[in-house]
Amino acid sequence: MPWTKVYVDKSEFEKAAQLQKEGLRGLTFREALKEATAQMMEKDDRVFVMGEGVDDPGGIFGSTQGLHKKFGKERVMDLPIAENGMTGVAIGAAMAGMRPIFVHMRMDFLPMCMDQIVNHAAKWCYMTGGRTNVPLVIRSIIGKGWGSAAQHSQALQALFMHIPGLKVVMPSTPYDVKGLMVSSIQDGNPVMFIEHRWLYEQIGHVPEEIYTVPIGKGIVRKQGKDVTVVAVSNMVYEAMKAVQPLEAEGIDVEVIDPRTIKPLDEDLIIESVKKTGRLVIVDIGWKTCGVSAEIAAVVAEKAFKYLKAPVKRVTLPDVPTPNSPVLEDAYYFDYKRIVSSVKEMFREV
Amino acid sequence: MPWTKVYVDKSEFEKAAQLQKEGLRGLTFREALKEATAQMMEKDDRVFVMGEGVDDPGGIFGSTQGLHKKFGKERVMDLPIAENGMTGVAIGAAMAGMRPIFVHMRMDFLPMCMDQIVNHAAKWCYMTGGRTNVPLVIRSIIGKGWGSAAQHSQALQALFMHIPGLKVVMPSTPYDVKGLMVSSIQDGNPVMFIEHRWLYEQIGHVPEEIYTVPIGKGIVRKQGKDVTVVAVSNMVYEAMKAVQPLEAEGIDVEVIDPRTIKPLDEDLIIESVKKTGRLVIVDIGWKTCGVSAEIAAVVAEKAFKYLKAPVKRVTLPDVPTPNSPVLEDAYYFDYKRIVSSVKEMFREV
Amino acid sequence: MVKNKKLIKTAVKKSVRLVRTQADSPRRATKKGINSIPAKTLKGLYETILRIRRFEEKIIEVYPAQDMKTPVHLCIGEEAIAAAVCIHLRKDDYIFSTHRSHGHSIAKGSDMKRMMAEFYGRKTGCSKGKGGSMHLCDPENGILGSTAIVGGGIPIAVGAGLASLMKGTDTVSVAFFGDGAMDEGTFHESMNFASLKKLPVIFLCENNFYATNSPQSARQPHDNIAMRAAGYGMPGVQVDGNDVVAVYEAAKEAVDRARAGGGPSLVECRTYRWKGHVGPDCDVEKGCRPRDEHEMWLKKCPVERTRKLLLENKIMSEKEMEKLLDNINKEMDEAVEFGRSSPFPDASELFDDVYYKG
Amino acid sequence: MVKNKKLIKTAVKKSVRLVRTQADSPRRATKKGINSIPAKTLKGLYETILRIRRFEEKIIEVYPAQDMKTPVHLCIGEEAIAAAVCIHLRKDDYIFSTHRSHGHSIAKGSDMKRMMAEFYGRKTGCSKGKGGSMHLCDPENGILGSTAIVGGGIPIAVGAGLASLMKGTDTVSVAFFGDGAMDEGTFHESMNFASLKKLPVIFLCENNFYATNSPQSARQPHDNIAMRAAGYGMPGVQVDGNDVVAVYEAAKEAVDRARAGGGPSLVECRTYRWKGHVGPDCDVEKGCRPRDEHEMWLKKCPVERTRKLLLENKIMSEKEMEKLLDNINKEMDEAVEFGRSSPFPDASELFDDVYYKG
Ligand SMILES: Cc1ncc(C[n+]2csc(CCOP(=O)(O)OP(=O)(O)O)c2C)c(N)n1
Ligand SMILES: Cc1ncc(C[n+]2csc(CCOP(=O)(O)OP(=O)(O)O)c2C)c(N)n1
Ligand SMILES: [Mg+2]
Ligand SMILES: [Mg+2]
Repeated sequence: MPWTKVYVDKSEFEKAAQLQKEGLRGLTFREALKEATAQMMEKDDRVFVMGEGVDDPGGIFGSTQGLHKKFGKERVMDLPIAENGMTGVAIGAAMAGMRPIFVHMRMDFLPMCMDQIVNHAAKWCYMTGGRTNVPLVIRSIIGKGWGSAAQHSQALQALFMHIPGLKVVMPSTPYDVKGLMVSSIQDGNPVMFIEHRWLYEQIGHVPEEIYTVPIGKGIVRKQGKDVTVVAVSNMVYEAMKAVQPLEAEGIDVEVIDPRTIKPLDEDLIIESVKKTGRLVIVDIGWKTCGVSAEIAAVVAEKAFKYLKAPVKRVTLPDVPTPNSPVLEDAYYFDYKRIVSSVKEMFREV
Repeated sequence: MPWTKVYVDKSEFEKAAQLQKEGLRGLTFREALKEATAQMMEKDDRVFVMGEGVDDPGGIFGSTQGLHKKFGKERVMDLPIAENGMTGVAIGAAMAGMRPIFVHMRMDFLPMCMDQIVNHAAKWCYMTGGRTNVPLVIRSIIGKGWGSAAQHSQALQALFMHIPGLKVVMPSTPYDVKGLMVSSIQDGNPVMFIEHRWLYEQIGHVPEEIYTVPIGKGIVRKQGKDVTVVAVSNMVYEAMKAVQPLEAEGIDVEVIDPRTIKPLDEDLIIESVKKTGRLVIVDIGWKTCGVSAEIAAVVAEKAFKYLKAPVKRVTLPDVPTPNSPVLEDAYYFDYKRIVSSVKEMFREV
Repeated sequence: MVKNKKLIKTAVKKSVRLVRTQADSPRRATKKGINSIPAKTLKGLYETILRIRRFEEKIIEVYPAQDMKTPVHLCIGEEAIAAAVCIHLRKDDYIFSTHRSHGHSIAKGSDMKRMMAEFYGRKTGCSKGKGGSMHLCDPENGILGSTAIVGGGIPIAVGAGLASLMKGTDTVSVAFFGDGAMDEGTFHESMNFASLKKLPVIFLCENNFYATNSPQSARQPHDNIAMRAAGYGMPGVQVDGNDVVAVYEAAKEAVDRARAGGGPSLVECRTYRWKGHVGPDCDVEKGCRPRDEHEMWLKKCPVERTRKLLLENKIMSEKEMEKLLDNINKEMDEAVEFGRSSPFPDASELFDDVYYKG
Repeated sequence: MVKNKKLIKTAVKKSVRLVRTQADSPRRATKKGINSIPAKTLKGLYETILRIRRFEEKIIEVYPAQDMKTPVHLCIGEEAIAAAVCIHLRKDDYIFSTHRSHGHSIAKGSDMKRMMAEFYGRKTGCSKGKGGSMHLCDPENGILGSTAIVGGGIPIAVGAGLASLMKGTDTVSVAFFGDGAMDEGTFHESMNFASLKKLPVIFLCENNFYATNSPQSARQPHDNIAMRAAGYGMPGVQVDGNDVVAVYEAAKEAVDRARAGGGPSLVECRTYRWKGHVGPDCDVEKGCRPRDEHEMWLKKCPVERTRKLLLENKIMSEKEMEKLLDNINKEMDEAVEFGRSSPFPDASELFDDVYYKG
């Protein structure tokens, strides 16, 4: 089905253009995100966008570009640089009947508003015995490269995954980003909506109408029988790129994209491991207590007897992001690391 | 050796008093903590205590009580309620040559200063290529019970364990709390020093002189051959209480107290699992992406072939803390849950 | 050495003078105040003040039984503020409160039975037993919840004000907070944003001069909170918080302005907490506060002052007051009875309400 | 309807008036200013301003080669402030800066070679290639580091001030920050604490009226930052940031006061950023800012103004200035050469410095 398809590179892009002729609609991740936002704003008066620079000519890397012209600056609202207070404002507005989408250019700024996210948004429904709720979407973007360094490159999804009451989604395809944005706006709970900057150019099939992708449901991007690779966000593409080199080695990879990391689609992962007996987890964040730790733990608890080899985590090292290109090269990784990790796993046994 | 000893209850307390006659020195956790602070302040001009209410007659549950009389209010400094800003102040003071100990009555207030901890304290040494450092101890206390509810009971250690550049210690005994406090002050890095309120009355042997307990080294509290139970903070006591009931079932438990969760003493845990083949992790925080996830993942990666059974996590459920005593009872757990979890593990295989 | 010393000195002096002036003379009720308030309103104010007082005293009475397992932050000594602010509010106006929220909830019209049930951790509690004393709510009554994170509720109140504006309603939003909360950055961020957008928000600071046991002087360079407003281009006013008419007038101005689209205000009400920071005891014995300071404030009891005012102005008779007290006492007994006899939630409910299910 | 309308109105008007007055007339240099500053100092100021300008221009020149892989936030148009503030500082005084820190580092005396090497990600960089352009440091020179989290450095500067006080030294600490940083709660918390403890801190706000592309008017209810000081009981002064003598005088007052134990000050320097928020381009074309506004500020060029001032007052001759420029240009070439030819760190160094090893 076209909406489960991952287009890895340029040539796939061209194939997609071809598909367009066949009645499919090619849109970039960025466009899909903006379309979801615009369509929901049209449909529902309560939806509005807030964030530093959302009405900037750049429009949050294009994802909100021009929306203020269509909906006015009251509904596409530039903000003071005051993340904690403004998150409180978003929470209050949400509880009082609005449906804010709060956008952060970089995920690194979220520690500024941890208190409002962790102590307020996440707990409010519970603390009031379910009598109130906080329908709030918090978008944040993960950056990478060009010496952005320690304070402008972080992927902090694990911090939010740890907190009960939050939902955390990390879409990887244009189809999913639209559907998950619609679901997130409609969800009624605080949803951390995390986008990797390097996904923005990805192209894929995106229906024009409003549709949803369910929060909490992962998807098998490629079926395989030898090893399960669970990859999040932009790592889905790297995992897909690892498929062929591994096939060449006789290893048939199953690629799973959880799409949502909280709630996590444990069943999908466990079913896959039952079949393959092997698990590699690929995350764009740090290792210790990261997303990969949780997935490893779930499998060690619930699918232990199917495991034929040690679980493997392919993640960033536990080091702040360096500036120098040489150190960045050592810090980040791509599909090649996935290939070598999987191969290693088969060598070891 | 007396300093590895865990005194679980009253009768042990009395035994301790007995020990005192034998030349050992019984001190509560609270007293040991205060003694370490006072001795370091005496020894080193640069050390000072800051925090809301540190000079209060209550003195942070007694742990700083009266220190302001001895050292003056400049060195035992009450603060505005401004966690993020005051953490920045502590960082600046630390870099400029002081050695602050910042005390928080409840760990729940740390999300307020996540930015300064995560984006500044943790990264500063790295960002300056090691040319500066932040010798800062951040104490925080985990509470529990009496309807303290969602915002006054959290155990957020996993959030900090995830962040490179921080060290995270969770002492359980009077001996360790003194030795680890001394080490933390001397360490030269930002150290998250996490204390469970329910440990304060625990008694144990505490030498009078200044001594250190190394950061990053765990300890075997009780040797055993059938199953490894890794327990943190006050859960060490619950694990110790589980020893006998399990022995009665013919299960010989090894209890490990990591004392430091970042850096984690992986070797100690792995060596134990190699011997026992079984692992139960007991944490006082939430499960998902928690301390228990990391420990499970480490073992699933590095000691997989020694594992005879699925790993088990005994933690709080992924739910905000409720108020009602009935719900608190369902939320919290004690040694009985450890006993039943271990027994289950043996039944399953 | 310093060239423009004069200029700077003047600046310093000016700001200091400003502090002094305002600190020494918090606004009291205007002369005609009492006369311009309808008798019914005055009676209502007294009734609310008394109800809050008795509610808190009831807690003191029952707390030693140790079956009310929730930390209680009593507002005895501060009751006039809640009463005189909330009387200007409609059911659909919002208030956001703190750890010390009993008085605000009562004044806004919350059901005391459900409050007590909440304190007793019962299923019938206003937060179904999940929140406890620090997380009261009453959504139908404009109380969307309370937070015990100092300063945490201020921006949330501003957000509700923003929602009013966006929805085009004329509801207003009141952020109750203490002098301690003014230390927090959220105060600044909230004031700035509310002023920027001219939101219908009242920043209502109950300055009781302490945060836990930290005196204001250990946390702030001066004790004048109202004067902080000027920096934000916002009106600020300081009143004697134990003078119900003064609070009534200041709150009326602020609420009316907000409702009419005139934007936010900061109202500082100077008052004093009689009991300990948390729990039913008085902490003067522990050396937390000077005894004479405490005694001075006991003399400014808002219940007594309001009572005297009403008697002197013949708004209510002693007899009416006695009857009122009787009724209120009955309410309290009923509330406690309801709370104590209500069923506990089922343990399985632990897992409900983590997420809203729509 | 509203009873004390008058009182409130006055309050509003007062605060508004305060804004207007101060906003319309930022302090300029005093008449005698230029005469009371030694010629050598004036020369030094010009030299620093020019050095900063040429440093930034050098980056613009080399950036297209794409081997300087770090985001650069240029301060062209704002150079007078860094120069006129840092000239009052000793080597052991602290400054804390932001993402836009090149000028401050140069003015404080940092080695431009090591700065450039840092930008090029080399081992010889001031942060060993780990920090990049946003995290410059020079500990021996009072620069303990820079942070690119808006508002993040302000409390850290206050902490260094606290350390001075506790250690009994007379060093002062300067927090450089932008108008955007004033939005953050850390500004409030820092101002409050510094005033409370009378710390030797200078809050030096470079108000360039934009945060990224958000105009101040989209973030703050008025544009007067200096007047925020009064609420904290702190002197606040607003100066024309492109007038080097005005900044010199205001900074001198503030530094002298801090060093003498007189406590903190807020100094607002009004200025303008010529280039885009980040990178070597000018973003006027993109519609980020009105063209005429940009052009108006180009006319206020701090380099040109200072140059004219020195020529008119015969402090320096054209010839001397030319020679100075030559020398500075040589410095720049050397710095780039040093940066470009220095060795990269070894990949294994990735793991160093996560923790300080003592
Ligand atoms: C962020 C945060 N820090 C610290 C605390 C602990 N605390 C609870 S109440 C309180 C004092 C609050 O003082 P104030 O705002 O003046 O209210 P009052 O209790 O005087 O009514 C403190 C410090 C908290 N709840 N939240
Ligand atoms: C906490 C935080 N929020 C947002 C950003 C993104 N950001 C980087 S610079 C900047 C603008 C800062 O404006 P200002 O303080 O006026 O400094 P200027 O760039 O004008 O010199 C913003 C919003 C950030 N770095 N940190
Ligand atoms: Mg108070
Ligand atoms: Mg700016």
